[in-house]
Amino acid sequence: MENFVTGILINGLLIGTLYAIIALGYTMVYGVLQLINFAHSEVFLTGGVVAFEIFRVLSPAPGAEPGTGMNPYLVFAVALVTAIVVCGALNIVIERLAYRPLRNAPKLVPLISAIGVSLILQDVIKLLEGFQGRFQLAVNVPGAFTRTVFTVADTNVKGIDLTLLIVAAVMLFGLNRLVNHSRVGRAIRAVAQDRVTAGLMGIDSNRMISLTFLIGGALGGVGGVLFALKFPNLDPYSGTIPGIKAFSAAVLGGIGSIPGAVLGGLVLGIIENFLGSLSGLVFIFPKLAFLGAIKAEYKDVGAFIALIVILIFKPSGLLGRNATEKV
Amino acid sequence: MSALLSKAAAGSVLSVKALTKTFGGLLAVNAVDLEVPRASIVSVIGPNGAGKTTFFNMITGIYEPDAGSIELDGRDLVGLRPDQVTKAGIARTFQNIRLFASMTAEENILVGRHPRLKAGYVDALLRTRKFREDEESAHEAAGVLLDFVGLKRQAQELSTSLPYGDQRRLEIARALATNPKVILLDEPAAGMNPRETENLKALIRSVRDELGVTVVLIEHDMRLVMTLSEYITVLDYGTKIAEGLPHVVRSDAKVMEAYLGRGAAAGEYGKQQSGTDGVAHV
Amino acid sequence: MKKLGLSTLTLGALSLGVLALGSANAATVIKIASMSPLTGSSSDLGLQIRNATELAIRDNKSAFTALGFDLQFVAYDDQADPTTGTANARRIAADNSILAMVGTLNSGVVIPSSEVLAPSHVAIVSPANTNPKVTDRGLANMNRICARDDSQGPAGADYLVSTLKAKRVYVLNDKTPYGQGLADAAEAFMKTKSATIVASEGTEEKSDFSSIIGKIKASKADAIYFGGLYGQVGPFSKQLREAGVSIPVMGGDGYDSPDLLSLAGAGAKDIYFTTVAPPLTAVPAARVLSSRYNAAYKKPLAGFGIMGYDSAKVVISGVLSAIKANGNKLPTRTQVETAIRGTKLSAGLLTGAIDFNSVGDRTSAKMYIIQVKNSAAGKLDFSTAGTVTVKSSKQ
Amino acid sequence: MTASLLRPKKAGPDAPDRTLWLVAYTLLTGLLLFWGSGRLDPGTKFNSVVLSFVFAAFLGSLLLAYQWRANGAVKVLVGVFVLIFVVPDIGRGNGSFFDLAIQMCIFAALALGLNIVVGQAGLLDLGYVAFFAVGAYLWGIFGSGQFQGIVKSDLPFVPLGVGDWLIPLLLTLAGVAGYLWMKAIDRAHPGSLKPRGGQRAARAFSVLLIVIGVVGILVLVATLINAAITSHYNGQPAALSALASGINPNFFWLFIILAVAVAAIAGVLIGLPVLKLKGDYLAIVTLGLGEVIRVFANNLTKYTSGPQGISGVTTAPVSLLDKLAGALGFPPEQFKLFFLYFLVLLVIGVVITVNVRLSRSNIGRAWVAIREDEIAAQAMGVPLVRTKIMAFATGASFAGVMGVIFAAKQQFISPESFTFFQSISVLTMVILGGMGNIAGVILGAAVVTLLNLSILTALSETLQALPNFNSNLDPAKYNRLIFGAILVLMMLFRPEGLLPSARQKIMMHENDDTDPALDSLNDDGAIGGALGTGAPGMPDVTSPGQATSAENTPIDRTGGRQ
Repeated sequence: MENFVTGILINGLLIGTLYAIIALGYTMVYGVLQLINFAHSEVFLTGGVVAFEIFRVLSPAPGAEPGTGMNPYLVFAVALVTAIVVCGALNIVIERLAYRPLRNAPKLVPLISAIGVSLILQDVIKLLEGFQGRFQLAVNVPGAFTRTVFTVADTNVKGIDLTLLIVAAVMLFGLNRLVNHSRVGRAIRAVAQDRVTAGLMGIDSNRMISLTFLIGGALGGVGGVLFALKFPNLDPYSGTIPGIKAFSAAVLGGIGSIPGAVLGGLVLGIIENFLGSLSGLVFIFPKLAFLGAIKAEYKDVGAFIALIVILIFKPSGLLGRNATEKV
Repeated sequence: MSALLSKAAAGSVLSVKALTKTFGGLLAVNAVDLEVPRASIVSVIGPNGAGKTTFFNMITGIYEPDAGSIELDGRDLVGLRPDQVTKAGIARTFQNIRLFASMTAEENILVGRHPRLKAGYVDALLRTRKFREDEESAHEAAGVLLDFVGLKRQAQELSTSLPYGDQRRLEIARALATNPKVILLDEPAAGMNPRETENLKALIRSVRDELGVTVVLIEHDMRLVMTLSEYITVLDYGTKIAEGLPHVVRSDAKVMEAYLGRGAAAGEYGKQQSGTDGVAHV
Repeated sequence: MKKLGLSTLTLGALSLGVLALGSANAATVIKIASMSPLTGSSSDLGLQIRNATELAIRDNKSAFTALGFDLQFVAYDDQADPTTGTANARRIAADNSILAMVGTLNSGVVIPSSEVLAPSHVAIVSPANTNPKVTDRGLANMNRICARDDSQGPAGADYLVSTLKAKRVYVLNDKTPYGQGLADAAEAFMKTKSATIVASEGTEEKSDFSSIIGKIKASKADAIYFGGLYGQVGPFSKQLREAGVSIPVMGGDGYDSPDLLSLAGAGAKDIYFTTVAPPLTAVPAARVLSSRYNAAYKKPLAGFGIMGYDSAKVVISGVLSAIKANGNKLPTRTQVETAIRGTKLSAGLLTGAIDFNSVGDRTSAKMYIIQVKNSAAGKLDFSTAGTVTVKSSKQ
Repeated sequence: MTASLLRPKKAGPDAPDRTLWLVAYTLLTGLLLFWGSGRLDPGTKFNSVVLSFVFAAFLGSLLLAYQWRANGAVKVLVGVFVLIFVVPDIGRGNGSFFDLAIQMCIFAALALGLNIVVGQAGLLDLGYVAFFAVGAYLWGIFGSGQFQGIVKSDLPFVPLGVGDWLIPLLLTLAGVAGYLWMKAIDRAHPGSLKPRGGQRAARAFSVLLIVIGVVGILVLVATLINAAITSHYNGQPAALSALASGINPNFFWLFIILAVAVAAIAGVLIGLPVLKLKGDYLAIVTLGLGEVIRVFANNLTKYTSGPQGISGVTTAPVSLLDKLAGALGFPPEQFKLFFLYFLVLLVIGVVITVNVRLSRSNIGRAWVAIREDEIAAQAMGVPLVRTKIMAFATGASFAGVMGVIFAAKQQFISPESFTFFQSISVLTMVILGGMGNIAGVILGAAVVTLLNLSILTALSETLQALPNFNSNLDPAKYNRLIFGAILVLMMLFRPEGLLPSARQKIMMHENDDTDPALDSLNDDGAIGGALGTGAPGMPDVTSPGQATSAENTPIDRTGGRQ
């Protein structure tokens, strides 16, 4: 029985961390522009595709004997840096072209534009990979990441899992330092609070918003690399589902709050894994046969229903503050 | 003074008792009472941040008070939604104008008629007689109200294209469209030039005289307040520091201190500007 | 006035431009269409069918020019969506030069589309629609060369239970008509045998299978039947093996693609699947086709490509025999439809002899049981673990 | 010319009378269409791309009839000529135009429904296709052999055990008790004495009881209906076998009305819990609910036979109309298309009338008011939740009716038709056409359907005929790219849509003049999102959740003359 429960917790924690990293990208952009950046799911996927290309080129082919080719951690570092640069730049370009001109339009307009950008990026990725004859991308993950480092109650914890947690911790610490304890962070928070007054205080809000998109894109890129290594199968359309789940996590935690995004991601990850494994209890406690009905196909639905229930009883999310209401 | 109070209480259309509201630690409104006699014009004044708008928002149901009661003709309104409060008979305007931008002046007023229209969803679908009569009466009422506030010609113009003064008057007309017993005006004279303020004064008087609607006014323009109001209540830091007839309130020490600060209350400024047009040349 | 003049002007230009395009060319045109998803997440499989059909048509163009016909190919994208499928079917019915069609991938698309094409007798040969309902309706224009769910499922299940001696089977499906149809048929068959079904559930998950793997471990199953496609089963097997579960995974022709090996990596070991398409190693002609396909489309040939190629060959031979029967003149669609239904073809086909029964199912098909294991070169590859001859129930 | 055609102003009184030009345009394009589709002389046929454009241009005459100032009778004549005579005749020759015309009407009705929710009431619903699915499955189940399958699986009839109806009854009673308890708590705490601590928890618990009660009622009703049906067919093999192809097809007409009610109820049930949320939150939650319904359709195999879908869906027998179609030379297989085409035209007419009447009533004004500024609307006596529910239910009922017709047309329905991408394409139609404007939304639906089902397919057909054409460049493979590009470009350059309503144009360009960096006071960018556009000069309503919440001290404007 304890194997079963630890399995749920560990896997829930890992997928939850991934959702949290992606959710940070949504929360940063939402905090500044009050915009659901639908395109973020494709920016995150671009990070994954970058990782696929880097590992395909630099790291040794699967068949080659061990020890040849670059050190896997070096390749991983190269992939991270490339993803941060590519996705950060992509996010800035998206903001510059598709969101900035619509800054003053009614809220619905930039939202629709974001949906449009996400559809465009899906097919652009398909076009780029299609020309090289690829649709289903199998990421060439080096052994160092797939090797089981240790086993906790029958659940193998692999190299990528540890890297995932370390990178997430480092990023969270860095983000916290940047946003809460630095001049730039204060400027971003000022623009998030009140763009007009921030402008009056001499803050160039356009530059701050671009910077936020850079950070959001970088977070998405890193999330994409880690996702690609943990689940090494991508296709041009596989960004949508994790994207929607990550945004639900951000909303669950309280949109606009960074710790909220992390908490929301972890909670969603564990809820999802719990619902997905629930019917497994039948094998341990045959008496609970009725649980067999809650099959795996209801896993994603369960996560959505959890989001809706929480939003109804605590509309600003777990850690979010009730926003102000000037009348 | 208290005699006036008790007589008014008997005939008061709106009586607010011990209304309190706190935001976190901040005590925004502290157990304020207000008696509004029927068909009267009363004002609630006080320096910025005194809690006037919060007080208004509690009466109109936008915020729920922490304590106290609000009775309109004996019916307690606390806990009602803003649209139920409007239906009960209290209409309001806003500190910053909140007209419906993409609607014409007439349409704005027609929205005000919404709580008074009987025709429902099915009536609109089938265009029943009840629906047609409703629409006719609504358009008629809109016409009357537009004429009342002198905007007859601009009926089909978009509300955003009207000059500032007209927009204010349109907002008042829209509030009147809900057939209120009491109308709450939140700084209607803000940003108005002297000529517009004079027109506004005439309009507010005719609202009370011709339509018999009780007016409760929040305003900083002391000349307007002093000449219009029959009764004034002064709030400072959420508590009522004075109330009474205009000339009584004007010379009240606590009021001057609230507006002009301690020195003024001691009479330094009082002497040079004790002109007839009121105390607070803030 | 200026505005009006302009609009009439452009319309005039439009109509003049039309004349150039619309002129009839010398040889009468015969078109063969293909319909499969070219967009969306299953476009990889849809393209296999489209490209293989194009290749087959290119190979047989000379046979038609000899008889004075210009054989052309036109591909339609149904976006795996029934509405688009029926709209395309109407366009095909309206274009009289199209005599027959190869397609589709999704049963949900072919059922309504075939009903639209039935009155105009446009024959369809399907490489991949395995849902029994497709031919049970008894349409004259609906044929298929792939095995039905209720024959492919039991074939795989029988191998799992009798050869691999599975006792506790965990059944999974991918919630698509293909995957669920196959899994249900296999499950029904296994229930009649001695195996117990420990659980049967569907999942649309494509990346994190940890919760299902946890259940499989808890259920102590000794075999898995997963009705689904390689894009999902590959990562599933990879994570399954990495979690220390080495029990066999059995499925249908949806696994048949080199991508299964790349996606599953080391986890591909002991994956079995049933397919009508021969493994490249077994049939030399298949290797030749695979190299030509790779050259033309820079993509490896997968099982659906082989099925698409054979479906196109059946359509082409049907049209040719209809032409001959009609004295080398352009045959009507009905003649092509009856010719295709009456196909008796064995030469030049990769999936063995093909002939159809009264409702368009393949009377008998040789199914290969493919196993993924270490080949001589030490690399995991497909190898034939057995063959089963599957007969269709109706005659 | 194209610029003027693309931005046709609703012709003002001074615009020239263009009756003659309208007739000339219609006849010219009609002639081209006849000639192009081989109706004149079967030999020459236009290339399919040109033919699609000619067909679009011909339908354009309807748009011009609407926009141009011309003699009223001529306008109606053009409408009748195009819709009643030419399109069916062209359809007889080439079935694909008939199917296209029907599909355009179906999507137009869906767009009109979504337009009420998004365009008029300003509630961004990303799960709208769920109501389309409700209508489609409603007729799909009863209009096909599926219903017989369900009844058979329930037979032999086991009279309801006490537990079967007692438990849901108890739940319902618990719900009622919860409601009374909640009311008691409210009465005990009039007005300002808000329930604290224990009482507050008790009130939350009573709300939970109410939710359980609602579930109880639904289960109770379902069990009773199920029992009634099963007992009716228990031991009547004749009646059961009659169900082979579904209930008596004449019920089709009843089910169109029923679909309105069922979809409206679904709209209310989905709307109630989520309507307190604002803009972006509402978008995500409705997206989630749309997916929930698709997954249920995919998994309740006993009723919807899951991914296998339901085939053999019948439609109402209309022997009279079939005889007419036969007389007009229609081949028998097109009789159903002929009937559905005129049915769809009729339903579109009803939908447009309902739409116009509602928008010209106090309900329509209330919708626009809550889209503009919820706080002001509520202050004017407009009940927020009830008005929004009406918008949701109206939009849902349009989709429900069209779902029934879609099931009859396709004769086969499966969850694949009701994906998130479908909701997005209906949204694209509303945005492209012109949010809030009935004629604009119909134009948007026509353009998107033509583009997706006709022009793009024709383009890819023609391109493939070209020698050595690289299949990677085939446009049909990138319709998402094209959809996405339409959305972005429209939002950047013409957010009010192709055919904007005057109201929408103002809202979209309210503060175009200000530099995006230092935008106007209109948007103070406080945390939390809202869809409210806010009247000019007014801080945006920003609460993501409850309307009333903690107030931070407002920046009081220093009043009076300084």
